Amino acid sequence: MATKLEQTTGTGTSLRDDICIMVGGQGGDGSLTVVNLLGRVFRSIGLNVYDARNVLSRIRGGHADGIIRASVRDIFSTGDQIDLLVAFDEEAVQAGISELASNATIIFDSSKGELSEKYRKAGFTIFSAPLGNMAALSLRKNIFKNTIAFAVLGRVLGIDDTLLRDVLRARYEHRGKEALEANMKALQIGHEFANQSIKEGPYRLRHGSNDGKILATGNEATAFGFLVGGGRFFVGYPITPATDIMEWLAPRLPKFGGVVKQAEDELAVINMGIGAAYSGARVMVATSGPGQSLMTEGVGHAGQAEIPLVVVECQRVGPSTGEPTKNEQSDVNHVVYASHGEFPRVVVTPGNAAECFYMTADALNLAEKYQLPVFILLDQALCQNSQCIDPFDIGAVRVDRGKLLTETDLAKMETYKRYLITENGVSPRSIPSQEGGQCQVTGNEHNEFGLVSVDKMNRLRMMTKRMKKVEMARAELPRGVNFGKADAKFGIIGFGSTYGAVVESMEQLSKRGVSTRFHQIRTIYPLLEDDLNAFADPLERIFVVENNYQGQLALMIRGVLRRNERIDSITKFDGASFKPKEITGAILTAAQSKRNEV
Amino acid sequence: MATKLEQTTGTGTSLRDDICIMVGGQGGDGSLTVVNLLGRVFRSIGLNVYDARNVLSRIRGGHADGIIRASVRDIFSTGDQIDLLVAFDEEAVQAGISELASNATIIFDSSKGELSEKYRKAGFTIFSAPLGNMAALSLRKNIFKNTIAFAVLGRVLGIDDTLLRDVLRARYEHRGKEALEANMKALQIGHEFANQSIKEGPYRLRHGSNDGKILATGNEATAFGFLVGGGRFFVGYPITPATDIMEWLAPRLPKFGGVVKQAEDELAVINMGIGAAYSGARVMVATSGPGQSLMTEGVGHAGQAEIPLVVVECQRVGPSTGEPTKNEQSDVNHVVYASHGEFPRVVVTPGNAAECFYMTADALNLAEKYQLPVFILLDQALCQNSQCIDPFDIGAVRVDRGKLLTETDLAKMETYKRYLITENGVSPRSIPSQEGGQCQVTGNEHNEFGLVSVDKMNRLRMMTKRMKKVEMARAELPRGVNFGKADAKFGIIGFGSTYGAVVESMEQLSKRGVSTRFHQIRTIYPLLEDDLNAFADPLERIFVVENNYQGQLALMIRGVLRRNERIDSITKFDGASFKPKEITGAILTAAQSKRNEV
Amino acid sequence: MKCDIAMTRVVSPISPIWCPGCGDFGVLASLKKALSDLQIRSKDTVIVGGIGCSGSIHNDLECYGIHSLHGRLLPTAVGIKLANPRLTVIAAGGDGDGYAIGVGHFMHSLKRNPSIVYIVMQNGTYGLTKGQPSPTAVVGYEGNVDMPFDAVLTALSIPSTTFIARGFSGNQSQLTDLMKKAILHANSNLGFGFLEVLSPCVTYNDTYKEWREEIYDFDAEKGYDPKNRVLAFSRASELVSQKRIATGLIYTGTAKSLETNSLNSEVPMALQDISLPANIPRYEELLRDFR
Amino acid sequence: MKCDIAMTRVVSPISPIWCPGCGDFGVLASLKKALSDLQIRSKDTVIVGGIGCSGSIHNDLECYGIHSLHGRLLPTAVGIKLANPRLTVIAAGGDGDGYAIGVGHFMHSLKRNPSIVYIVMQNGTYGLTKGQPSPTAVVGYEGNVDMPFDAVLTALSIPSTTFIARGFSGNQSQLTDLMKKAILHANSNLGFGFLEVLSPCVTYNDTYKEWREEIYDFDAEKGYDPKNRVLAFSRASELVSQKRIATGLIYTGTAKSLETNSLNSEVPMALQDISLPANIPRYEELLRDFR
Ligand SMILES: Cc1ncc(C[n+]2csc(CCOP(=O)(O)OP(=O)(O)O)c2C)c(N)n1
Ligand SMILES: Cc1ncc(C[n+]2csc(CCOP(=O)(O)OP(=O)(O)O)c2C)c(N)n1
Ligand code: SF4
Ligand code: SF4
Ligand SMILES: [Mg+2]
Ligand SMILES: [Mg+2]
Repeated sequence: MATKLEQTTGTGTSLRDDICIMVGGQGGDGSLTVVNLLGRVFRSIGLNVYDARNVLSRIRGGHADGIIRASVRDIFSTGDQIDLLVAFDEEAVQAGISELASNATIIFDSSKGELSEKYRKAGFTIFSAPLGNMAALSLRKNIFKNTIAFAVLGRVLGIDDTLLRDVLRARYEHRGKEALEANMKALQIGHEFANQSIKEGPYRLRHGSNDGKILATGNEATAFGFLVGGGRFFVGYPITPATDIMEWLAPRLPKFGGVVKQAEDELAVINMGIGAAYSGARVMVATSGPGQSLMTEGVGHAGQAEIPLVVVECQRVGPSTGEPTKNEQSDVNHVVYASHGEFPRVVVTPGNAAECFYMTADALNLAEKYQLPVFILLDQALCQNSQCIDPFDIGAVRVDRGKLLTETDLAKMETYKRYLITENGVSPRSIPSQEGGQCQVTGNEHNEFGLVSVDKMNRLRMMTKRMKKVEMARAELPRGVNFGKADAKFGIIGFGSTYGAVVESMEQLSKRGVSTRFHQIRTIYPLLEDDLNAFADPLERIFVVENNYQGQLALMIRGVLRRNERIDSITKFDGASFKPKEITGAILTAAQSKRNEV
Repeated sequence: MATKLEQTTGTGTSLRDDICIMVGGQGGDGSLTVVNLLGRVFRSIGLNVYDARNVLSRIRGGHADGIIRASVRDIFSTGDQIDLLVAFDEEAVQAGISELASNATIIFDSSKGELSEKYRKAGFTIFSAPLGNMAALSLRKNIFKNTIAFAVLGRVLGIDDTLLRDVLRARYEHRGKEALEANMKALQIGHEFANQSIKEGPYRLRHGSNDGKILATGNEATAFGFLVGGGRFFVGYPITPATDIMEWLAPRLPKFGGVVKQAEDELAVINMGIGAAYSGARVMVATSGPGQSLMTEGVGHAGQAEIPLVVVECQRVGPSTGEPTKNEQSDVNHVVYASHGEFPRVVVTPGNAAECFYMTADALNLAEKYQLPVFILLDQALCQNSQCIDPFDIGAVRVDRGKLLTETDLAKMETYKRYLITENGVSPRSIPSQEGGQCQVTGNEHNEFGLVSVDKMNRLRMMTKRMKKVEMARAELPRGVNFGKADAKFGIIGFGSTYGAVVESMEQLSKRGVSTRFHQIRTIYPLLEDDLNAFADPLERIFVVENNYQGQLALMIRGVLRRNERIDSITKFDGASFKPKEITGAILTAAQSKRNEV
Repeated sequence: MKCDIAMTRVVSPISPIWCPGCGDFGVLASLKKALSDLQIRSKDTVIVGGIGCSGSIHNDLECYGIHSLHGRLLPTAVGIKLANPRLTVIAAGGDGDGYAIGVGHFMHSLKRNPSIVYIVMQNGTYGLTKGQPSPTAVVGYEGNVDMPFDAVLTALSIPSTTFIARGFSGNQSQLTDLMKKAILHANSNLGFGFLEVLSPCVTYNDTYKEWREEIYDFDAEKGYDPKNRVLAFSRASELVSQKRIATGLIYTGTAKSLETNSLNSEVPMALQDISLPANIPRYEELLRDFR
Repeated sequence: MKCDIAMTRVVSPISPIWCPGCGDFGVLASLKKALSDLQIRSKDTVIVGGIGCSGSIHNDLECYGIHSLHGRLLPTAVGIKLANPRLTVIAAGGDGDGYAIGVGHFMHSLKRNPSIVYIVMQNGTYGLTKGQPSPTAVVGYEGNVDMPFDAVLTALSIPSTTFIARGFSGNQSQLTDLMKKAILHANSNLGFGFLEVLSPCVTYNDTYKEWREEIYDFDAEKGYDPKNRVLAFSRASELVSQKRIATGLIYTGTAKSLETNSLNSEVPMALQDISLPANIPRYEELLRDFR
């Protein structure tokens, strides 16, 4: 067994203010741990990071990798290419090869043999060593190869050894002495080997100044936003990529007098949620596509019975069980249109972790003020990729419970009508235990008292009352954010995690002489038509960017935009997020060809 | 107790070739029985009939009425007004009063007192008698009042006594001697009383020549179409207004080697359906909105796993439990868009019972040829209202099972791939028990063998393959039917039960000098854009008529029609079907006002 | 239920939608009496109805009433109770609602032991949809081929059940008594008070006569020990095989309630101060997790 | 499973996705052996998988395999069987799949007694979603507060159950034997062969050691009579209260199978001639109903 670190094609050191690293192997090889450690290292030197995972829907085995990008600038995508690949097997190289930069560096675990010739492209710098064997030999466990790799990575990136040690210690400190010591030893082994071969690492990283930033995934931010927004009752059923929300809340919510329940299925989830919301708690449920499908009847019930409820839908690749761990935005139609009959609903779409926090807190207000279900539509990339953002401004959050009555209010009333017809469609709400607020609540059509009614006039008034609430809410729904040049002729519309890639693509386009303007939609239902038209009116062409097959948002926008022949769709539905260059390419191509009528 | 038949305001006899009668009282009063008997009478004299029910979601008590219209012409609506009202109580008069013709006749059961002055409008002819009391007195059961009323009705309509007797006998013959005799006696009592007061009835009916026609509801026709189309496995869960389909099939399907199963819920329904279809049977399930909501995950699964399945959705007033017995068309969005992710589906919309028959049989072919879920979207009025149509042409039905392999086919293959990528997206299908057809079927993304795969290229190819099937199917999807003048400037678009009212409205408009053209949509997803544009291109204005709040079809059409500013929405969402005059009125008003941009 | 506030001020309960003679009238009457005897305040009572004839019972009481979806009354009720455990929460629905479409939630409620009462109006049929067989339908009823579900046996099979009883709409005094016991059980935070009521559907499945004959009343048996789960199972099974039906308080035992297990706050969630200022310092602490 | 046709011609089963040491390997091995010993042809065998680690087992056999939705494997399997009762239909999934989201279908399958086999790989956890408590989780596991569900007890509570057994992935010979019995039961049209397998999740809930100690094997008890439902219940209950687990063939009885009850045609629906000409005269007869 050879245990030397082999280097091919050295290239000298390059100073980077932006770098993207992929760490891959079999599920269980610990690739994601390396990514996590790197994240801590990069943040310690003031860089922003953004990471993404590419795992299978299985627990061990099968290819799995993590990608982490670090930059002196704000970043919300993994960028266009991978600069540095750590591969614990050849499959990982195969998985990454198409995305490697032409001058990429590969750290290859040669325990099962050297890297095939076909992957050794000119321009690559390859460090090859039997990392797994080294770990097995010195530490008796193959798994420590990931810490060895981490050590090597440090040298390749020109990171100070002390920093690596600190970071490693911080991670393993609480996991028992044995684990800590073994890992520290692995680090040392890695460093020793690196000493033999790497004189000067191929990279140096420019340090940044991001010390104040925090690191959060969309799921964590959503969970925290819920708590700060006064959410106290969370009920869920495990499903990727939504489970993290439940798991973040589980140890924390009870400390605030709240509860996290795991129900027997999503039918129970939504109906328990309805019960708790009716009872007066602030409630959120979270799921992904398959669970959302099971909640279909329930959300209509909440709409009809006028129950305030927040539903987080963490999209993944569909339909059916689809690809549980992959990214897609194909449930737009489903949350906008699902459930029989017509009822008021709101669907908001944060684009990064910061927005997840604020918009979740606010979704609770919207739900209570308008007494309707509010969907927060996320996507796997937004849910699970960590990103650096400014610390959440807790003081900026507001708790507004809308027309929630007190017993004093009720005492003043002659008669209490739960579904009183009012100007803006919202009826003052009592909750059980309040004297004088006794009433009936039902998903059948009902009169103002909540008693079942099929009277035609009543039906007309009740439908109008309920549907009106969406119109009334419009003014305070999260408005789209505009980016880019006011005089641009090309527009981009998108939502959710595509935000990061779009913003970078705009820079690329600008360098190619194409100036663009971007409208990041944050309320996808109802579409804020005035804002959209105001954005779109001056534009010659509009590209709707979304991670799905049909161009679901594009089709919705076609229904509300003036001169909708200007609209083009840019879609991607292979389970991966957009790369900035893909959007750039699509727009450049379209810009060159003549306007095509979609 | 006065038992005389009082008549107020006689008006002389009018000869009718079209009449509409309402019979109302409390649930359990037997109003619907009278309607049913009248239907038999009318059909015996060669008239077409169309009936509708207006009942509560409860078994006994509460107002309930039936409406039956008879005409020498083809009719598919109850028309604009009620000519003759049989009221077993004053509530029934209240329920009917707004729809009564100015010269209407009322037969009033005065057992609980005379009809209030406020309902005695000038122009009305009122026959008043204590029908219930008479029945109780002579036959010991109040319920026989309905047969007494039937007798009086006969006289009012100038129907031959023998015919009434024959019809009554036909109905009660098989229900035991006692029931028959009591009813015959009630008939006689009715006639005797009528003899005292009605010299000449206010109406005479022109006889028609509809002897060859049959009488069917949309549900019955759908059920029969399923059977004739080779359907053998039906599974359902009771729900109004879909249950009739299960109940029609229950005694009949087993005679053809089939089975009707009542499952524990709609989740079981759709998944049992999927299992049976996968196994090789021709399968249909039927439900209404709430059940459809529960089937949401399942239909996506059928789409992704490529299982041929027919799903009947009998719409009622939504959302949630809504108004179970009332008419609405508000699940368009739901069947078109529901379920997470994107998968191929087809949604067809018959407009009358004849189309229900043929289109259901054909839906089975479409499902098998393209291996996808096909929805048949009905509405309560179409489902449950009886209508006279030409006998089903059984010989015209075709059974085409598409690319269903035989063992011989399989024996010739080198390798069998369940999800083989083919030109038109359809992969030859094996069924269990076939040697050589062993394969994996799954709702996860999969490769051609049906093995789970998250390969990006594979994903692109599989999505494209599946979605392509809808495009391939287009050419043979049920095309819209055009009615009216080719040179009209006003167009109407509608689907389902609105068909009847639209056709009558066109005549009314034509009399008012407005000529129109009607496109009855029969495939609502995918919209057959070419047909729609061909229909719409010459038109100045287009009115989309639908029984819902949002104008769901109108919004879909806006997405595909050229010059979509021509589109207006005519909606109704009070639980009742359109009356022809309502459509006429809306179009006339719109025609007078300036074009409004929707 | 004799209401503690003027009834018309809140809402005039409509008269029941049931057919004359329907067993559900008896259930309503007993429930009213039980609530009134126990002096439970209407403002603190929530009736959760299912979908079915039976599932309209909440309309006829002057408490807080919520009509849930078909089969979903139990999760709805559990949500209500968790958010405010001070409430008296009574879920009441049909056997189709509870044992067909809702049986999954029934099983999990038995398991979780929430301190609510669950009344199932068992009539062997789907009344509201016009007489199809429900899971309790006997073999032969409307083409039913499956052996009937016996909820008492199944409830006994769940180790954490704490209160299992069966009443008969035709026996008001026993029924009222069982309801009171069930309510007291739940309101003492002892867990799930499951009470099946034989409540004949006179229109589609009039079983008054048969049931009167088939009933075997454990309450009337001297020395019957409702604390012995295995015995209860064996006795009830035996009755099933004799085509008889066990009634009375069949089993009562102890297990921690869902509320005891899940809640740790004095103030019910529904009534807590969730405003921002009160909590800022503690939220700020959590921000550290993101550093 | 030794296949009766050349395996590569059809599809190369992928290698299992399970973690090394997962109990499910043992289940797969037993199933292969049982099918092979019974010489059941792969073309006539359908494996219906659930969603979960366990629910991928169909991929590793060369039969017809269908991956149903989470919790829906039983209705799927029942549909398959009704359409073609000649098939050997084996539903196999996890305990989350079967006892949480799917428990309603489990109850109704127990009740209907379809002639299929149902294998539940019980590991007290949701493996695939990373270790949350499943309904069989013990109190304290990952914050679980509910007492575990015991499917054997519940199956015994349904009067029409006909085959109830529990095996252990760590006891291959018994497990294979139980599988064969369950398959023979179903394939003889006797009804539902329910077999729970203790199949440890070595990653999130490694219970090999505990289970080996807790198991009480009825197969090994001389004179145990699996025909006595009440006895089985009382013995199994007793074990539960001693924190032990009953294994072996726990109960077998007789009740009509779903197929016997529902099907009346010699030729399975899936294989019937549904072409028009064959049936026109009989369809025409039905037209009369519309006159
Ligand atoms: C999802 C769904 N499926 C079906 C129905 C139709 N439905 C209304 S009530 C009912 C059954 C009622 O039976 P049960 O619960 O026994 O109540 P009962 O009328 O006998 O009191 C059904 C199937 C529905 N409302 N929702
Ligand atoms: C409707 C729906 N909800 C949630 C999920 C996510 N999910 C996948 S597997 C699983 C649980 C698996 O547990 P179990 O059935 O015990 O199988 P195991 O992995 O333990 O073998 C869940 C909740 C899903 N696929 N579908
Ligand atoms: S149909 Fe049956 S259950 Fe419904 S109200 Fe009438 S008697 Fe009661
Ligand atoms: S996570 Fe558990 S159940 Fe899943 S494969 Fe690994 S050991 Fe088996
Ligand atoms: Mg019932
Ligand atoms: Mg499990």
